[in-house]
Amino acid sequence: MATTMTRDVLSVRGLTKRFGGLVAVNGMSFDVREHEVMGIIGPNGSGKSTMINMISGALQPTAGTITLNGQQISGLPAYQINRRGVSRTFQLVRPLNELSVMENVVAGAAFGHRRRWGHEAEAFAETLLQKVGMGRHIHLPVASLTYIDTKRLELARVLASEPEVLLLDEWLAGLNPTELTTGIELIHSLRAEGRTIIVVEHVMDAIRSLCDRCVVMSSGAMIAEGTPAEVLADREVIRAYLGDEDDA
Amino acid sequence: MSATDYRNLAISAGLVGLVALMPFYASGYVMTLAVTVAMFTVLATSWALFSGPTHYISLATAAFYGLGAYITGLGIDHLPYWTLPLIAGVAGAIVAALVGVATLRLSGVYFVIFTLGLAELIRQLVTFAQVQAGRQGFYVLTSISETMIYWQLVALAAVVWLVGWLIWRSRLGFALRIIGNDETVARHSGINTAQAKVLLFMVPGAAAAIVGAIMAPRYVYIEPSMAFGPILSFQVVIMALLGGTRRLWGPIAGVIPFTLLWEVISGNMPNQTYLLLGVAFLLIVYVLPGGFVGLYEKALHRWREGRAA
Amino acid sequence: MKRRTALKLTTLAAALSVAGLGAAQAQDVIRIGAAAPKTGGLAGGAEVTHWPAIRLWVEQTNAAGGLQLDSGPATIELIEYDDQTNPQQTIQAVTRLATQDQVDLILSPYGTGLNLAAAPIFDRLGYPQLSVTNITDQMPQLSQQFPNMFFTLGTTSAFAEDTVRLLAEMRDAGQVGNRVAMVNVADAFGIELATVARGVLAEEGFELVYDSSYPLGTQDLSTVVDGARNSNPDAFIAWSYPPDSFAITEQAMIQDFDVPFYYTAVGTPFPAYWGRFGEAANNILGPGGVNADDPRFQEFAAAHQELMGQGPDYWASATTYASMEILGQAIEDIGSVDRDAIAQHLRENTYDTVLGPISFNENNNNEAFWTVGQWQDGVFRGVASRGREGAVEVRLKEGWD
Amino acid sequence: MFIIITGLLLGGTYALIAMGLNLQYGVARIMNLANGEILVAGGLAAFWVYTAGQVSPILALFLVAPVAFAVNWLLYRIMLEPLVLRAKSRGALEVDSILATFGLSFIMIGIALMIYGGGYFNYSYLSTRVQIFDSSFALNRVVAFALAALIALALWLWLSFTRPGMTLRAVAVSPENARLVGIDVRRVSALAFALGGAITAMGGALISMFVTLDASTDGVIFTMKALIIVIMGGVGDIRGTVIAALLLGIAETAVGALISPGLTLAAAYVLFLLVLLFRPQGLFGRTTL
Repeated sequence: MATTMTRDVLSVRGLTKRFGGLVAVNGMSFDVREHEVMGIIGPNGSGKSTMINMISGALQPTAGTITLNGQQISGLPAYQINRRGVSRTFQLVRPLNELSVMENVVAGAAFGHRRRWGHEAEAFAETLLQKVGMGRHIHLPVASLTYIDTKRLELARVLASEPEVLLLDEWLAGLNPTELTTGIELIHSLRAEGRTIIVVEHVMDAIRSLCDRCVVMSSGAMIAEGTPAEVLADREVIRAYLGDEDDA
Repeated sequence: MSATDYRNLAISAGLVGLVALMPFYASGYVMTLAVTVAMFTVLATSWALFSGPTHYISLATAAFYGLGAYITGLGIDHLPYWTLPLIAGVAGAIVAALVGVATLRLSGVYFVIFTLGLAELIRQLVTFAQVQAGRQGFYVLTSISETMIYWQLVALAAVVWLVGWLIWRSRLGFALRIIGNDETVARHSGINTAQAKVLLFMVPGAAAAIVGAIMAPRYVYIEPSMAFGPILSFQVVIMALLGGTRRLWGPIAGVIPFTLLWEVISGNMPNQTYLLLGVAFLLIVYVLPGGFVGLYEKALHRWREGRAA
Repeated sequence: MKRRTALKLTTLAAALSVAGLGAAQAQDVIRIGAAAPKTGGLAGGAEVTHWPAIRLWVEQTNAAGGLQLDSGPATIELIEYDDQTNPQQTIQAVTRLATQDQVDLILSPYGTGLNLAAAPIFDRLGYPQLSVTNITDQMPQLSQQFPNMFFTLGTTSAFAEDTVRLLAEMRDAGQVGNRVAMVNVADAFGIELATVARGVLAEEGFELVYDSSYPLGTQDLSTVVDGARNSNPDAFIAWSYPPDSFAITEQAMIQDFDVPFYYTAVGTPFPAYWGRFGEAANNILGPGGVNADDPRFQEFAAAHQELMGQGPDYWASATTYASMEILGQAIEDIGSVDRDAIAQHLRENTYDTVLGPISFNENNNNEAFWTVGQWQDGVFRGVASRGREGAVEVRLKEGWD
Repeated sequence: MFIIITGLLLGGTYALIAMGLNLQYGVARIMNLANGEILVAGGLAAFWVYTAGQVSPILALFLVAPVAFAVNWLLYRIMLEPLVLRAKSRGALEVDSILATFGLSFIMIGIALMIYGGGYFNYSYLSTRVQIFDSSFALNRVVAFALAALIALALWLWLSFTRPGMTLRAVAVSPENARLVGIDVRRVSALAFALGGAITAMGGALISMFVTLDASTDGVIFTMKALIIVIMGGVGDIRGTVIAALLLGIAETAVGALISPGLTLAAAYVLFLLVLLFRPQGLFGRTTL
């Protein structure tokens, strides 16, 4: 990929989060380029979720900065970060159960980065629902949706604000093999549209096929950065995932 | 606005008009009840506008109501009467905003607790101020009749419905429904949740204060334990929930039966009013979680399914 | 929806009023309504002073065959409502008595605040309000605003003045010093009395070394008593209500708050006060008092004890009972329950009551009443009055033990 | 000095009440707004056994505690557990439990009014003078404080050093994890709720020795105070509760003595608001997620 012409959309510098005495994220720095899919991977408890929570504004960093298109967004409340163009999904999917499928997507469009309301929002929501493969479910109650459909719904909601950066927090987790294929295809199609995406994932197949670059975290710090192939071959990464046995 | 919207508006306006004609054919006792019904209609409907979508249970009604009553009590000798409900409305909205800013950022329990004591807090402050001033209570002696109070309340109810209808259609109303579903999602969808909640909390605050100001001439004598009686807050909650908060007409469906039941009970078994209130609360939690609106929606759903099949 | 509601309301009202009308038309029963506290802050006081005196009179009158009207004898039916010590409930109950129960007469509520709150509604509904437990200085204005409101228990000024004057006499006799501590309950009653007393104290040259108020229903009065005690007063005056009169006195005992002039207000003349504190209550001052040696009072007290199972308080019980006697005499004199005629009758006549003769002046006010009493060896005797006979010599309080 | 000691004596009893609520909210996750009525019921029971049988209110504790335990256990099992089971989220449970316990509190008031009527209740027990430093206090306050301290200490020891106590704390920290390590969360929640109710009722019996109670209005005031203390001290934090209760006792007494007894609740509120605004996790609490 020609990376010389693309600019950095999101930059993280020296980002640190402490909970009391525990350091969850320790001095992380990396950049996300436009039209790039970047993966954040690492073993359980390595600080990936905390990272996502800080970028989306759910948590305030203890130290360090996050900038979006050169403007600082760290320290802003979550709704401000969303309005500036960072949208996220949730590790445990959070559909709005009392709203209709359509309203769930309009919820994403009405207040976020690019605002739409009324008929315009509904028409746009319908397009997005078609895109994620839920065209037939527009009028169903949310409670009756299958698990992958709630995931699709959440994706449509997040897309509805036309974010500059999309945060997918283990979006593929919990899907069965068939659903997984569909899911990966869906993210592929988003990538093909040229969106900038940060994915936190455990599914290695997905990382290999989706990500342009990866950041590997262990115990809150970055231990590797590079293409999926590079980082997955990294000794330290393997040790982080598998433990220190091979040294013994 | 669609044709259905115009039709609904016209029907509602007609109904309000019909209700407003009531003083011409109803007896004195019925009018006394009608004033109570109108009063609770405003209070419960405006309460449900905020608490319905957000699920924040506000027990501050008595505080705002008392505030309004006191504004009339203080101002009646100095200002023309018609300015007082307006002043009360503004004052209620301001106090609501202050309370909202302080407590609405936090979880629902804190809000309930704070509003639960707010009326008592204001009552203590007013009592303290009156002790300093060396007098207790105000007479509100006016020529305003029960019929005029009734018309004011009906007009106010119409305004509250209209405001509620407009909010329901607006992005603010939609934002509150999202907040009520999942506040985290709301925040990450670009909604300034604190601002939205505070803005909408000002509606019941203003409405309750206006009701207090309108009702003051009926009570004639305004003093703290009357103006800030906490039972009012509970009555409003129970009526709104009994009717159901998911529709604009829900609260009034709770207000009417409850007011009549309350009247019968407090007339015949005056010591059992607490028991009635308690049983009503439990009934709603265990039997009617969606209120009458919930029943209606279920019936509607079944009817539609039956027709489809 | 809404029209159906209106219909429902009308049917309900009709159903409710049929019962009421039926009873009112049969003139062999006089329906008297009463709304006063059975719960809430003043319930304790009302259960001692207000309700028993009223029930006693109704019971005695009915036992004697009722009241004699032009149409023949009529028994009394008493309809009681609890106003929960809440003025809003008082107003609602009075309205309900008039519009729904359609009673012939409504008795005045209990306590100054509730009486004032109810005045306009009595006036609007056209019922005379013969108030008892209502102490105010606004009688001229009130009787002008509400021409059919009457007052029997006395004025705020009289109570405050007589209490302070009594203190001044004792000071001038060299019995007590010049420092006064005063507290009051923060409602219409306490605030008004404290305000007047403050002025009279200043006028008489007393030094007010402690002056504080507390809300109705305060549960813990230890800080109030401590504050009063720490100001080193020679005299202590509390414009208090029954539960606080008890609580203050208990704290005063515990803290050994020893002053030669010790006054607590409502509740002090209750028999239960002596019952609770016994000898320690000796020489404590309070409002009201009676001529305990008057055989008519003794007869009343005995009947009260016998029929109600408790003794009357030595202040407003007899006055409440007297107000019932007044109403009964007015009705019999007129020969029917004509409310306007009764109000007129009250203005023009003198009534023979358990307290002696009672009549109302141009402000609808009874000018003869007891103002200060004192517990003397188990009997609460009047030591100061306006126009009543039988006052005894006041004594100094000497410690708590 | 008088203010501080009176405040401490009052705060000691508050601590007991708030501990009861904290067990119910912190462990069983029920925001019990009928807590104050449980307290008043405990007080009325003590009043009743004292006036009817001249039984000391301290002995009455041995009656009040097991009865309150049983009643609260039943309440939890019959009324509240169905709500816990049907709740979709913690928020939904909160709303349901608030409404249900409000209903419960009104029903309890109704019952108390039927049994006792609406008057005030107080009785004279151990109201003799005790000299502490240069001020005198009622013996009943000192005794109530000592007993409250004793009960609080016993509770703390039980929670800290016994197996069932630790189980309770485990559920307080995380019901999900507690379930994973094989704790029967429903049983423990019922236990905590019942224990909380028993402690509150004991607090009521103690407080009735020196405070005048009435059936209809006092419960909600005590509920408010207990809630304020729990939130100030931090949910699930016994030590914080005790300190917050003593603080509140002193603050109320100081405002009552120095400004006006009419502003004690206002003082409690100001404290509460300050905590809400600046330390919503409680004075000593850590942020938990």
